[in-house]
Amino acid sequence: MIELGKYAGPVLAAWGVSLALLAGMVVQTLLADARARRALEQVERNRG
Amino acid sequence: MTRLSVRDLAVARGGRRVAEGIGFDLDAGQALILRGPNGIGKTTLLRTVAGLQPPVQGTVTADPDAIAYAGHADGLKSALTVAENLAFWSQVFGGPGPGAALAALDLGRLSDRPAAMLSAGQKRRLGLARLLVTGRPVWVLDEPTVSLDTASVALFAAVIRAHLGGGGSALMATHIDLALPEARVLDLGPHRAGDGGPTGPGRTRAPAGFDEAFA
Amino acid sequence: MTRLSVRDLAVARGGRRVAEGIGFDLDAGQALILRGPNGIGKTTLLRTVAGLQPPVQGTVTADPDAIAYAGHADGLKSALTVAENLAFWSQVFGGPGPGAALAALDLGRLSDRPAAMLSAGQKRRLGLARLLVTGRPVWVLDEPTVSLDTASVALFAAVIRAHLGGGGSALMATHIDLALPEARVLDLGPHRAGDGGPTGPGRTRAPAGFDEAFA
Amino acid sequence: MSIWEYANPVKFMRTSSAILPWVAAGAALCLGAGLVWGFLTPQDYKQGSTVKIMFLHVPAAMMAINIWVMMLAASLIWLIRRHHVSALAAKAAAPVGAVMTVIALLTGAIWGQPMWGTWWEWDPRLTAFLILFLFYLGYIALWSAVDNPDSAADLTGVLCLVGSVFAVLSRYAVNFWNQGLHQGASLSVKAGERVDPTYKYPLYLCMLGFFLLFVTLLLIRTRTEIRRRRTAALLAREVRG
Amino acid sequence: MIALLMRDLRLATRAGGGFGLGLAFFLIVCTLVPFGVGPEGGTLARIAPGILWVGALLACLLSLDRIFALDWEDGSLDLLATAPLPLEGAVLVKAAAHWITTGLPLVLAAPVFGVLLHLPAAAQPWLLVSLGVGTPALSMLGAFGAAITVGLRRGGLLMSLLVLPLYVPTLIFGAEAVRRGAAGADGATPLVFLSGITLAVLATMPFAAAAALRVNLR
Amino acid sequence: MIALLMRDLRLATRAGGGFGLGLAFFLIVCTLVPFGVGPEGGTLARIAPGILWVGALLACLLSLDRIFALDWEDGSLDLLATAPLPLEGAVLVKAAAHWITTGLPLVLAAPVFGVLLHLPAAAQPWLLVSLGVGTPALSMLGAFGAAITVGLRRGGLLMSLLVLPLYVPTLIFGAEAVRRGAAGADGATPLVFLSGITLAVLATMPFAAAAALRVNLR
Ligand code: HEM
Ligand SMILES: Nc1ncnc2c1ncn2[C@@H]1O[C@H](COP(=O)(O)OP(=O)(O)OP(=O)(O)O)[C@@H](O)[C@H]1O
Ligand SMILES: Nc1ncnc2c1ncn2[C@@H]1O[C@H](COP(=O)(O)OP(=O)(O)OP(=O)(O)O)[C@@H](O)[C@H]1O
Ligand SMILES: [Mg+2]
Ligand SMILES: [Mg+2]
Repeated sequence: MIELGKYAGPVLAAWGVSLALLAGMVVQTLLADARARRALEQVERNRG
Repeated sequence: MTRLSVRDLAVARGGRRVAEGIGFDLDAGQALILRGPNGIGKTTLLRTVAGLQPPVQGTVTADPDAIAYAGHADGLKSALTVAENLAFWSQVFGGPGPGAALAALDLGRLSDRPAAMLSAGQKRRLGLARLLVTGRPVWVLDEPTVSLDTASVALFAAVIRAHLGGGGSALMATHIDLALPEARVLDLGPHRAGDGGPTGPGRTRAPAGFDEAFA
Repeated sequence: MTRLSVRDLAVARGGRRVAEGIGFDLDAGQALILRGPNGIGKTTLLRTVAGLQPPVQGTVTADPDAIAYAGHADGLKSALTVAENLAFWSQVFGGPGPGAALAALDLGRLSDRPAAMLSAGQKRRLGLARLLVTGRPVWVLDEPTVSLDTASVALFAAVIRAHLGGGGSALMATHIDLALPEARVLDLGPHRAGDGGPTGPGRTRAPAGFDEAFA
Repeated sequence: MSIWEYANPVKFMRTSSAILPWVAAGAALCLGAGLVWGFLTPQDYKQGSTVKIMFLHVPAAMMAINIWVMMLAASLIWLIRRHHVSALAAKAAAPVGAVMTVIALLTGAIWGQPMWGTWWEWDPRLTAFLILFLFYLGYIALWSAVDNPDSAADLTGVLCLVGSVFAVLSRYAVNFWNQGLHQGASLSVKAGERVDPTYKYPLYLCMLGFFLLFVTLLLIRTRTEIRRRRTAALLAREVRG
Repeated sequence: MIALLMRDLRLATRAGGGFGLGLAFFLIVCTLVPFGVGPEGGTLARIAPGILWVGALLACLLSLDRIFALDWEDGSLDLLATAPLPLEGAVLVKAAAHWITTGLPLVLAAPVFGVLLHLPAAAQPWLLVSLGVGTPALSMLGAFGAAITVGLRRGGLLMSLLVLPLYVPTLIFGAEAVRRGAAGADGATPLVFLSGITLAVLATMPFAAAAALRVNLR
Repeated sequence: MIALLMRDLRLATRAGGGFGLGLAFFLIVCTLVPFGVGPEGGTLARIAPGILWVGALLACLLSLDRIFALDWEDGSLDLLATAPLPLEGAVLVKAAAHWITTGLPLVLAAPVFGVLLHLPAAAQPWLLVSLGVGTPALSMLGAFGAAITVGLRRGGLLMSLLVLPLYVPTLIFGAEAVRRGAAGADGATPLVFLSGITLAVLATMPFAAAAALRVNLR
């Protein structure tokens, strides 16, 4: 494991929070996109 | 002389075109009544003619300073009296004073009462009196007789007739009979917007907005 | 059986009595239409009957849990869809679900649209549909047909007729003809409140409030 | 072919779906490599391991500002040329920018604790950043509050324009305010010039990674918005029958 | 009752419903105060308990007019008054919906703003608990004020005038608890008073508010 | 234009028009803050310039929704838009009416509240002048926010969120001038900046606000 010294707490917290936010944003984007795609397909199918 | 001329007009509400292929002319001394089922787009058309929203397609030719619009709401300040309300609009439009308008709509007795203390029909009469103080020739009215009793409807018809007689014009949307036999009637029913529907083929359609560009 | 019974009623608006000496009975299966010029006090009377304001004089005998009131405003939430609006009121009143009401007022196609995106007449239809989901027998309606086109007025008349047929009753104020020949009509014209005026002499008058006691 | 052609939704959907995989792959590559490299850098003699926070903090702060600039450009294009995709792109970018702002604020706060002994200091730079965050919030809230999509685009466009002017104005006002009383805290650490090459290259890679990530998200989110508009349009048409 | 609560929550979270705006206002107050007062951490830390409570209170206040005014304008209130639901119950439910959409988020977010204003760490739990105990009283008192002013067009400012004096005891005990916490002392006594106020308000105010509503509907 | 100004002033001073309520709100903020912060004169004097400016700003903010929302609801705005009056002019006039009924009373009353908060006497003239120069900008920026949110039901809180960031520069320079005055220094520099902002805002914002109104009327 890489040495973080006495500042391990802040560093890990900062990285944890940031990566979580980035990942959350990516996941939200993908989910919303999938939902929008499904809704559109459904409507188009209904329209025939 | 043509006061208001509408050609091949299409109007949209909420990014969706609701009525299309509308055309008519209105000359001095003429009145035109719009009819059609709920939701066909009468309100939308009147707002477009009054210049409050842009047309999707087609043209509205009119001097914007000739049009007085009266919509569903009357634009009354409930804290001001009847006379003060009229005086304000007369100053803004630079039209005649409120005296004649009060008399024409039988509001003389109420002139010192705050607008908050009027009944639904009295408010409506005051809203119509406002048209007289604008001094403008083309009236664009959305369901002007809502809440009016029979006597007031007759009063209103007389006001319209006097306005037409004085060289004015009027464009109105209404569901009830106005006892104005001289007015032409335009039924919007056949103008409902559809996918190249009843307006006939070959018409080029500008999209009402992004939604239509896509749909 | 008498659902609603009004005796020697006087009603006041803004501390001034506007109509007096009103009396009528309404039984199951009956409808009564109030008529009268603007400002006579129809709205005031209906609010009194619905229990929203106290009478100045006289009595209103009715089960308050039997009355469904529909005023000038429709009580719609523009952010909710048509179906959600109805479902809410049906839950509050513990009445039937929205399905039948939507069908009766031809709102089925609009059921998933937010109320903000309805035209004036469509909103009104939704407001009337609310009456059906209350499941209450006595309807008190203030100008129910405002903004409705002819087809919708007929729809409304059919709804009323079905309601009466099912043992309901209706009290309505309106200026236009409803095509309900079976309904009785009460003209409020002669009941205008005056200082011992047309209601006849010898009647003891409780003042409508402080103002009148002084005036 | 003019650049405005891309504002045509159909064309946009086609083009974006073609380039999306490449951009996404690039983003994953740069970001992954940059972050790992950054995490493995040695400790700084003065800041210790906290220097590793820089690889998230600085790119996020830069992107937060750049995304606002991009939204301003997109809003102008919409207001002047009325290209719908442009307005939707501005709408799609705003939440990403807001998240970037939050990352910069949070990492900065966590960094500040060991460096300055406080989570938050009303330093001009930090303060201006907080104001930027408020602008993001207002912009997003306005988009979601207006029903008519075209009106929403117009109003948010005007807001973005006015907001940009005031964001810059606030930046200078804030500078003035904090110098007025006492010397602006011990912020000399922020001299970007003296970043050691050991940190410089992974930092550049992270910046590139953040940028590509933003482009990827922007494309996907714009596509989402376009699909939503199309769905709404079709539904409305269906209802009308 | 459940239907009403669900509807109010749904309306609040729908577009334009204003959910989260109270929070944003709170954030804004906490940002503006340093601009006005100056950036030194020491001064800020001293006034932080007071500013945080005043900010939460104002944020609560500004969203009050949503409680009844919207229902009044579109006629729903007339209809609710004639519904088979006691008006007192409706008032309580609407106050609860207001608290869930405004008070609760404020409570949860307060520690973050505490950091912004350099609130000492020791005071943070006191801030959380005192806001958690006090904000329901703010919502209920606000519902009373909203009920009194519902008929007035744009009665917002008048309502502020009526409601703010009612808020004073809550504010004093709430801020005092946090201040004692910040000083490392024990804030339990003011907290007990605060809970007492909240309970009394929740028990009595629905009746007062319903009475005011009935008068305004007349 | 004169007719519009006179009408707005008359409406504001009529019953229910809200004249003086901004002032009352200002008073309340200045009263609540000592409750929250604690009564020591030293602390109060230090934060007085900031609190006074923040209070004035919030009082201004809360009356903003009156600028256009009432006219929108009753249809007057439709009619004004079709009247022979440029919409930019109408916006300017309405902002002026708002300033006369809200900003001006605040400016005139501020010294009294300054005494309440132990503001040093040396700072009083600075307070008066800085508020006098700064509040017109607050009204005009507020009119812009009100124009953007006019179509939204109860857009009040959203408007706060949009408007407050725009208020930051005005607040900073205004409070700074008073603070320098309180410290016995010369507040002229921030005052110059403040006037610059006010002039620029008055010159440009009517156009932005009128554009937003037109969009909302559509
Ligand atoms: C909440 C606290 C903080 C915020 C909001 C913040 C915000 C920012 C911003 C806006 C930038 C400018 C990015 C750019 O323009 O390129 C930046 C850069 C930077 N920050 Fe922070 N910061 C915070 C705390 C810190 C702390 C505590 C440190 C280190 C002790 C730090 C170190 C840096 C460095 C080294 C840069 C790059 C400097 C440059 O390239 O100009 N920041 N930060
Ligand atoms: N808020 C009020 N304060 C005082 N008087 C009022 C108020 N509202 C209405 N009035 C007056 O009370 C009388 C009765 O009003 P009401 O609304 O009941 O009439 P209405 O019969 O419903 O008339 P309409 O057919 O025009 O709706 C009217 O003369 C009106 O001027
Ligand atoms: N805000 C809105 N957003 C989207 N669509 C709307 C909106 N308002 C109305 N509509 C729809 O636009 C269409 C036209 O509405 P409009 O108000 O012009 O009808 P109208 O002819 O005036 O009807 P009415 O006789 O009921 O007043 C209707 O189908 C309506 O559902
Ligand atoms: Mg209509
Ligand atoms: Mg009536």
